[in-house]
Amino acid sequence: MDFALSEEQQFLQQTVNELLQDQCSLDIVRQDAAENETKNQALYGSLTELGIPGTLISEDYGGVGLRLLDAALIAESLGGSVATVPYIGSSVLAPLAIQLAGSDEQKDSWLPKLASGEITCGVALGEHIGARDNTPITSEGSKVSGRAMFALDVQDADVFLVATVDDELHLVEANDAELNRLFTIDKTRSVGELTFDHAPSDSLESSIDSTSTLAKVVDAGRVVVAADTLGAAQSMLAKAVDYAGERQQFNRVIGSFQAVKHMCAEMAAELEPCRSLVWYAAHAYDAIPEDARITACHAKAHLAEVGRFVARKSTEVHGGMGFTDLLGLHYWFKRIELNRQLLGTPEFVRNEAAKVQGWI
Amino acid sequence: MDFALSEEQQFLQQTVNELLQDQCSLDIVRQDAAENETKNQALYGSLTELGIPGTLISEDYGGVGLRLLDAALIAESLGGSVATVPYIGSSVLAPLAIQLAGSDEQKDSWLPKLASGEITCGVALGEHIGARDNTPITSEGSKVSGRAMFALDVQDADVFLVATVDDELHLVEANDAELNRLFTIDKTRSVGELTFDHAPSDSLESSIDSTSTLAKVVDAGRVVVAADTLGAAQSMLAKAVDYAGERQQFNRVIGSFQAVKHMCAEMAAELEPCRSLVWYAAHAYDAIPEDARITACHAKAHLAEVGRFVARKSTEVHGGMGFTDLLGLHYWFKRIELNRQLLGTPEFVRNEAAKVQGWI
Amino acid sequence: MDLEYSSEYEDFRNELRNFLEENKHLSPGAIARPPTNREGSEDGPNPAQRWQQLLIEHGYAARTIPKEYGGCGEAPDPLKTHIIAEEFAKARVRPGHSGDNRLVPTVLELGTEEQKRWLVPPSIRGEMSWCQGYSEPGSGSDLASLSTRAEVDGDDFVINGQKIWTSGAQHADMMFCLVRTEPDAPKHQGISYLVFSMDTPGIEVRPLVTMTGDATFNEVFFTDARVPKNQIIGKRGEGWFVANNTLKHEREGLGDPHQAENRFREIEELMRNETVDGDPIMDNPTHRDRLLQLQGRMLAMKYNGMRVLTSQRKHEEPGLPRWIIKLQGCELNHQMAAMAIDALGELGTLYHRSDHMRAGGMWQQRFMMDLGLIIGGGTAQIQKNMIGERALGLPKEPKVEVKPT
Amino acid sequence: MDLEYSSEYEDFRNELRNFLEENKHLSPGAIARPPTNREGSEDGPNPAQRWQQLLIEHGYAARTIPKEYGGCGEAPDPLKTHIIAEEFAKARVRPGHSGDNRLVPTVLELGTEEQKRWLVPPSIRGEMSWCQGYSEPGSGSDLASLSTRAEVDGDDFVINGQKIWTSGAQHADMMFCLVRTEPDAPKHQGISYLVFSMDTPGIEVRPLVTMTGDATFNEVFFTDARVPKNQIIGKRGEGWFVANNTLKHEREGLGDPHQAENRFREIEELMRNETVDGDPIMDNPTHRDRLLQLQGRMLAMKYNGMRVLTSQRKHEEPGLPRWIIKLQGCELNHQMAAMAIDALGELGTLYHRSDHMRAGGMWQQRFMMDLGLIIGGGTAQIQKNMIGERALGLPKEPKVEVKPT
Repeated sequence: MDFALSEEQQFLQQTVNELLQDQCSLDIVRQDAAENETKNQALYGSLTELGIPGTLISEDYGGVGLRLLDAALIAESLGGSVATVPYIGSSVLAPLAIQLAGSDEQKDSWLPKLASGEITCGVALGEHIGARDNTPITSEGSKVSGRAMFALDVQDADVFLVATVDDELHLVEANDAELNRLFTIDKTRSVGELTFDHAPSDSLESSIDSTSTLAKVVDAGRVVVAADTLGAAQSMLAKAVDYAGERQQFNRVIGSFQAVKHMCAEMAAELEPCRSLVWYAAHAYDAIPEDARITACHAKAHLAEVGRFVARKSTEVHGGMGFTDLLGLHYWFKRIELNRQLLGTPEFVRNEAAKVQGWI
Repeated sequence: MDFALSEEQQFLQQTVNELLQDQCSLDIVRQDAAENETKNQALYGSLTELGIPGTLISEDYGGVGLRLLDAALIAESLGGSVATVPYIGSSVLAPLAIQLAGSDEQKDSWLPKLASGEITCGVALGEHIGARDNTPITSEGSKVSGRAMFALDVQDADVFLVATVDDELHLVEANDAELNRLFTIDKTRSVGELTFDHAPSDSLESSIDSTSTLAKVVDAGRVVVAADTLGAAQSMLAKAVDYAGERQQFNRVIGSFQAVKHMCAEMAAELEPCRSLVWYAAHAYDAIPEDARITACHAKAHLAEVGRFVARKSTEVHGGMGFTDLLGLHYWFKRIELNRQLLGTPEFVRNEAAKVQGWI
Repeated sequence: MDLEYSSEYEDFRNELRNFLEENKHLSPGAIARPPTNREGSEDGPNPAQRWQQLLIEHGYAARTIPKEYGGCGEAPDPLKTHIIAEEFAKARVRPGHSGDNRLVPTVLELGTEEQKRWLVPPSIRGEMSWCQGYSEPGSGSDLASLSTRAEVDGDDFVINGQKIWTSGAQHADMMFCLVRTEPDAPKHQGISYLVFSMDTPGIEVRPLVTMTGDATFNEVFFTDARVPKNQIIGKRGEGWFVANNTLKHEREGLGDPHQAENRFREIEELMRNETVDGDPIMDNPTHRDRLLQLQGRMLAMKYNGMRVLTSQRKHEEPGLPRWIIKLQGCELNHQMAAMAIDALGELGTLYHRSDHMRAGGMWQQRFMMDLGLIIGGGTAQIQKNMIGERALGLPKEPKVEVKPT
Repeated sequence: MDLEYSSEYEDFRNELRNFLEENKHLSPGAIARPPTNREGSEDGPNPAQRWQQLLIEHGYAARTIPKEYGGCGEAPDPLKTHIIAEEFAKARVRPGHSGDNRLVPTVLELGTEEQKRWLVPPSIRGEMSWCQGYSEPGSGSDLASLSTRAEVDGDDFVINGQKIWTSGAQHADMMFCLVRTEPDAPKHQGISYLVFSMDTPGIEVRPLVTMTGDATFNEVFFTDARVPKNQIIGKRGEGWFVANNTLKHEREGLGDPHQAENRFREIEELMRNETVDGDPIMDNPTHRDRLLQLQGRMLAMKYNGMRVLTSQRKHEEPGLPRWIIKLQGCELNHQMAAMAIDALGELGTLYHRSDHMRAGGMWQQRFMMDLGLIIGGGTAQIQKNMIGERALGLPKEPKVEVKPT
């Protein structure tokens, strides 16, 4: 019984953190945001050198062959630094989908390029999560049509993975789709609207049950989004504690006032158990099938709630400064807020957890 | 435009409060509670001298002919002193029902006796609110059968008002019903289980639309229960502020600590607008029909939530002392908790507000 | 309890409605901000100023300001004030203003006769607009610790230092400002209240971008800015007490219950119209129950506002019902924005004029702006201190007067 | 990350299961409280004591207490401790105890050899039971301000004063108690830690009824109660530091995540079985979403508990994950009780063995008891101070040493 990170995992996270500290400073984030740049080439290059895009891809295809917990730790670090690189779609959802449901030929043709960072993949699962302004994505032979909203990691993507109304998964070359970038409060990640008009597609067909493949991919996405929020919220807590220990008002550092101290304590008390929830959900994804789905839902929903709480309280601890652009605190605030809405809002995801447990 | 109590209303509330201060001390409540006494004869006698049981009964029948806002002010005072007397059922719901739906003969035979305090009336509306362990109350000719749960003001009641599954209202003499008192955490009010086995009944038939009569009675009940919670919560806030201003720890009165001060401030901030909500709902009942139902629902639901919040926070401000029987704080805590569940839980009542607004 | 208006007020309301019907084509658009001189040409009053003048003539703006200073000289009547606000809002017509609702009352109460004649008439005519120089980077909650200095040199104060959170500084003609004139006095007694032109040499305004991405606030830097000594309101060292007068007027504007009711209606509409998988959000019971909880709070605050209005009309101190408005009102607004975003889901995160964005990104903007308002004008924590101490009578924290090392 | 148990632990678990299967008929019933001497006859060990003895022999109780003091003398192994707790709970068999989990570790760490031999063996055999005399009416959160005095008279301390919140005082054989022995020393340095029999003349125990209606606590009054001077643990004036050792052990018991998971399952069952108008509560989407929110919190705390256990096994300081357990765990339990009551509606208020009461009134009792636990053993406010100061490193409040007037 060892509910803790391995030495390798600690080393992995430390390595990524050090890299981010160097190459993803607030100044860099700020500049990327000003330019609507969500794929910082230098940073993405360095992460690629570490093998990050291939984290979940089998060694047979040039990846590192790690598990979802490792991917979650990376997501936590990326969230902690509000990193302006593709990850959740291109390096988690797409590789998992192709490995779960792709033919050997499809694996051969896509995975090595994804692992090496040569290509990135945008991912559109809106059909499965709850459609808003979508037009149903349908397939006919090897063509897909329709409009998918809120595809992830779309900027400069070479290929798109898209779910159809029948829960099929298709790969469409970027040239065959029309991309309209959507701009959200979070300027550190890219989302977009994809329109397909009889676009030639490569269908992932080897899956026995496409519905459960899709569900499994979504589970992974939810855990990793939760991990991203965990990292971002942890950074906001750390910044609040630092600020409360430095800023003076009424001849005292404000952290000595109970009102401020208790806000920090409440953030920590809410957030700390979330780490264990994310770890467990990520571990369960690979190792404890009977808990995988329900803990993925809870990780996503609970981190969304706690994340919003921490984002707000940290801003309040910073007072007026937290509301300005000067400290850049809002980049974390907004990333947490986007994460909340991605891959299912808390109410939606909890409802799914109820279904999984047979409550409805 | 005058959203305030009239001088008469202020005088009424002051008179009732002074009476309660005298005749409903904590010692008296404690003794009544020990004896499961929920109709303190001396106190009830004094309230009767003031005309309280006839507040809502027309002067034609020996009552005072006031309106629901006046009844709510009285309920607020009774809640504030956790008074061990029948009120909501016997002096609000029953007189309103008889006046709304009774024949002249029925009014003649019941209202003067209710107004003078000669008799009290238990009220069972469970069929309308959400049945739990009930057995449906049915009527056949002038007989009713079935089991009604959580009838109010049952102790020593002379007659019971009961709703049937068809939303009819019937009066049944106490001798013709079987009463089983139920004991709740709140020892200051009586509730009970009533069983009828072809019990002779006097049906209130003059109402044009029995369903809307019943709904109107329930509206009044909800406003008055909300007012009771308002009074009880206001007392708990006042006690917390007093205690925080006296109790010393770490060489300071605890009210000078932000943690304690802010708990008091949060209670006040939550509770103060509730007073206006209760006033408005009570006034709307008589004067603004289009707002009556929705504000009754919101008064009931919102006071239930704020009441529980204040009950908890006041207990916390009192520390260990709040948890003991020594200060008797728990009488208020428990009264608020019973009120929360009476005449519809917050979730149920809010759902009704949604229906009223055509949202579902 | 009588929620009808007496005939005096009904008549007043009807007159106002008629006035609006006849004249609203003259209104320069429903902008809340007082018009400034800079909006017009130099050849005479601009449309906003002409509109303001018309409103003053009819008693719909600057109502209670004495005639000798350009106002209508009516007795204060909160109910009429309320009716004016209500009817202008209903008709979606730009309301009038009273110059600056912080500065003008302060000058009228504490200024010299000369100052009143200098400052009040152009302010209420919209020819002199104001910004407030209170907060500094080092003094937010502890405003009295401000360190911008004004030293006497001949007939002038010479100002050096920095202000922050100065909304409208880029447009304003004038600033009212707190400066430290007696550095050796206890902190509350060393402050003076000055008024001066924003064109004074040595003043630099830099926009302050917030998390919303807008620059509604500014930083203002002073380098040897010279202000004549007679531009002080009140006496030297009494600025803190003068300023408290201003703060009192400012706080009353926040947490307006009408705004909350309008927002609530907007969310209701949103939840009827927006769908997930084809079903209106309103059909989702979890979202619906959350909306209902907000409705309960909103109604309580609305009626609380009616209670405050009634007290004011009777010249009674409203007490707690007013003390809690800023804390509860700002929180309610923030919660409503959060609810709207959650109802919109991913669509609720769209911004920067993105396609598919709803209501111009208003909810996202409000969600952030409201958090700013929870913090600004006295943080929620300071509000709770005030409610605890001033309204409930709990003791202050023991003072720590040791200077930090 | 490996949630499997190694073969050593699987073997240990299997042995324990076999033991329980074979011997559980000897268990005197699943009562959590350590058995006391007074439960038995005077003719030898009572069934509870015999059961405890059997558990000690097999290494399932008093595991880490040295053999010379009657324990098993095993090395500490949090995983085995965890497995023991888990298996006894599953089998619904009364677990063993370690005497008193506050007093015994304290004596072992800080007592003299003579004290260890006197106190530890009978405590772990269940022949000497304990109550704790710390809190006083005037000193709750500020425990160190306690004023019960012990003055030296010959070979004795003479105790006068009052304790409160003394759970089990009516049954206990002994008390460990904080008294002020040096009234002129600074408050933390004037306290001593004494142990003495509850039969000592001059001790009066009065039951303290709480809001639940039960008297699980007591007040204890001392009037010239004489305790031999050698019944002090640690030195005179060092009692505060001795007591902190005890508090550390006490706190670990609160907010147990297994309890939360059991409660959650009970509510789930309740919501499937109870109906309103014939429909299961579980079908009500608002209640269901609330249950799901609690499930998310419960799971987070459960896994947090696994993380703490892992740290302990590795002899690492768990840090924040442990600091937050009392605050979050007690709150979660309270929220779950509140949810159960709301699901039951009016039925959830029944009490005092009323007809129609569900689960013996357990939820109502818990709802109140949990609020007591949020307050007791360090209020939520004190917990937040500790998390802020000790775990996050924020500074303490400036001390106010002025005596109140």
